Amino acid sequence: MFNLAFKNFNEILDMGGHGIYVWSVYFIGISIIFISFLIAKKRIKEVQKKIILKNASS
Amino acid sequence: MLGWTWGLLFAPQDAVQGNSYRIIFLHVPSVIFAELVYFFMAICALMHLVWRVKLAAYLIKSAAPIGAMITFIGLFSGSIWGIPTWGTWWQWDARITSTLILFIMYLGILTLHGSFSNLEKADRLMSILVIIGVVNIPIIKKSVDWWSTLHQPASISVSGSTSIDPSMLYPLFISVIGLGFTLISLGILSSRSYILSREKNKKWALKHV
Amino acid sequence: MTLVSAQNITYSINENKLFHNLSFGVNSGEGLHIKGGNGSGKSTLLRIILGITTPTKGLIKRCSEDLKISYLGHKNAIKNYLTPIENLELLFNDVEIKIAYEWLYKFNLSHVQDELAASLSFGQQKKLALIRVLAQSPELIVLDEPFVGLDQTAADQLNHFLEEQLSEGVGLIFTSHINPKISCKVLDLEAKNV
Amino acid sequence: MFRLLKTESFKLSNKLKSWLGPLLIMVLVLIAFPLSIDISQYDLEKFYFSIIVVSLLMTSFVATEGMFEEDFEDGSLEQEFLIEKDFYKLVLSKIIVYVCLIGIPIAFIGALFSFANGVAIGSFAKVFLLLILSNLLLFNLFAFGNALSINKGAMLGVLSSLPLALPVIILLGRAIRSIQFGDGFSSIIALMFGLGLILSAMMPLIISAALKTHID
Repeated sequence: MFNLAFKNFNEILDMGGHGIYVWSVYFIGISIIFISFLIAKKRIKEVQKKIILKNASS
Repeated sequence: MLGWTWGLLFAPQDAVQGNSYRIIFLHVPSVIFAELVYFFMAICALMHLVWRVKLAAYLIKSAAPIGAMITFIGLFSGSIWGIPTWGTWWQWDARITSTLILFIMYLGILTLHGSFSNLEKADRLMSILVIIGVVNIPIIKKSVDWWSTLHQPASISVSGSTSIDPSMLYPLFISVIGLGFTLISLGILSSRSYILSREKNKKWALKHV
Repeated sequence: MTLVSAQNITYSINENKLFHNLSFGVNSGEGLHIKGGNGSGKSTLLRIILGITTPTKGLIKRCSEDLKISYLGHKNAIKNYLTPIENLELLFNDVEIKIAYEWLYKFNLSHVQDELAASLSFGQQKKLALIRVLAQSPELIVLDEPFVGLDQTAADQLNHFLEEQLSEGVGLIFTSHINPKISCKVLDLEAKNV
Repeated sequence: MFRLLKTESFKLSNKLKSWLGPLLIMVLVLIAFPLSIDISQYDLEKFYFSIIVVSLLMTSFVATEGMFEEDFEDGSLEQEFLIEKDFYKLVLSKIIVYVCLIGIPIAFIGALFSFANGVAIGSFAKVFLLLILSNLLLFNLFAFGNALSINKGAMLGVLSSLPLALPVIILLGRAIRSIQFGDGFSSIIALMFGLGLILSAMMPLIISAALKTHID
């Protein structure tokens, strides 16, 4: 069950001709998730900056 | 937590037989969560309207983009999957149509909330829309089923193409859980920023900088 | 008799406090003038008294549930595509409309009564809206900036009519940035705010 | 209630643009469509119904636009709130008036055109009934969309509530097939009638909550 399904690295990339589809889906899907993580983190930083500025000025 | 969930997501890929079916490990979990996120939002909307819980509205607002994102991934991976297996990237099948409608609803909720300057009004109207929307989803699912049986009785069912073999089922199961944790952590992150930005005038906000 | 009383009204919008712990009351035959600069929340306070806006904290008490209130806000609720007469007919039945006609005459609007409301000037539209308010024979009149847009004669007329109403035992709450000639209590929002 | 019905029908009948516009659009689309394709090449009768369905969607979209917007802009909503304390009656009478003054003529036009394009004369009444019912459903839903975003114009709210209208369209498509093939029509009509009743009772509640939030 935990054996690798493919013999070598090229086969993993190719996947019997379907490699393009599989890897592009995973690449795009995972990068979307990753980017949304980055955006969320950036938002937190922006809000924190705003709060600090507000409290500094008042 | 992050690294752990990512590890879970990647690991099952190697352990499985099959070629383009590998998309299933991204496709199925994302479609499952596309709906779960909506139900979560609906519960929050109910809480907001009935008990006036402010936090519930904040959660809806921060969950909606995530829902839209995951629905988009589901649709997108499904359509790419369709190219090698069905020969077409889009089909007016019952499930696809209803998922597309779900995606449109997420976008609608977001635009509606974005169009108000008074945020409390925006919260309340958004909750109303979310609740009406949750009534709509089962109706859409059913009516699309009736409709598509008329148009294309031999349409390919997405679930039917999966043979339930343990070597595929376990990784699928794990990847569902993995994506779940990923989304929860993403949700926590984005709701944290949103709550902070809404409550930035309160004194406690300063402590969390 | 106290028509409306407010107890500890606090209102905040997007977490910004507009006013804090306001308390006042209006008896029948009594006027209340709400003063304050731009953005001090005069209109919002009126809408809270009317029950349109819900205050963040506090209570509005009315003497009875079906207290007859007539209100004129920034928006004058006049349909542009109808004539003044038709506008009044939308609201009143056959008996009340006669009173409204008298008001049309008193406010010097009879000569335009069959033109479309869109062709009336701002002041004339304001007068028409005021007629709607006055002809409802209310127990409490709530006006938001009633003197804006009226010429001197019309403003004097309005002063006179409002005093008449007050002497008949009608309550009056209004906002204005100029001091009117009506004798009444004054609530200064900015003074209270500080 | 009677006062509101009278007021609303008086207002609508005085707004030429609001009730004549949708009717003209309906007629225009139904005429323009056969002109724009090569009839000899396609079998128009087969899909003329779907044109009717789409133009029905469009016209109810146009007809309900500004349903509450005008009253919101000029402050009539606030006045109404002071009199009635909620908007249930107002919304209900508005929908009734709109269905009577715009919905029924539109349904009549649609039925007329469908029967001019190859539907048996016997099913004229069926089509008419069907279109009235779907108009009732669509007006309810679009009224909700309108109420969601009266401060920003009807467009946005209706767009965000557009998915709500899709089951109606799907149901309508199915009913039309059943007219063509002649089976199961009465059950669909019954379903639509039931849905129409439920929606007409529930929607004003929801809409009045939305309107209340807006004037708040």
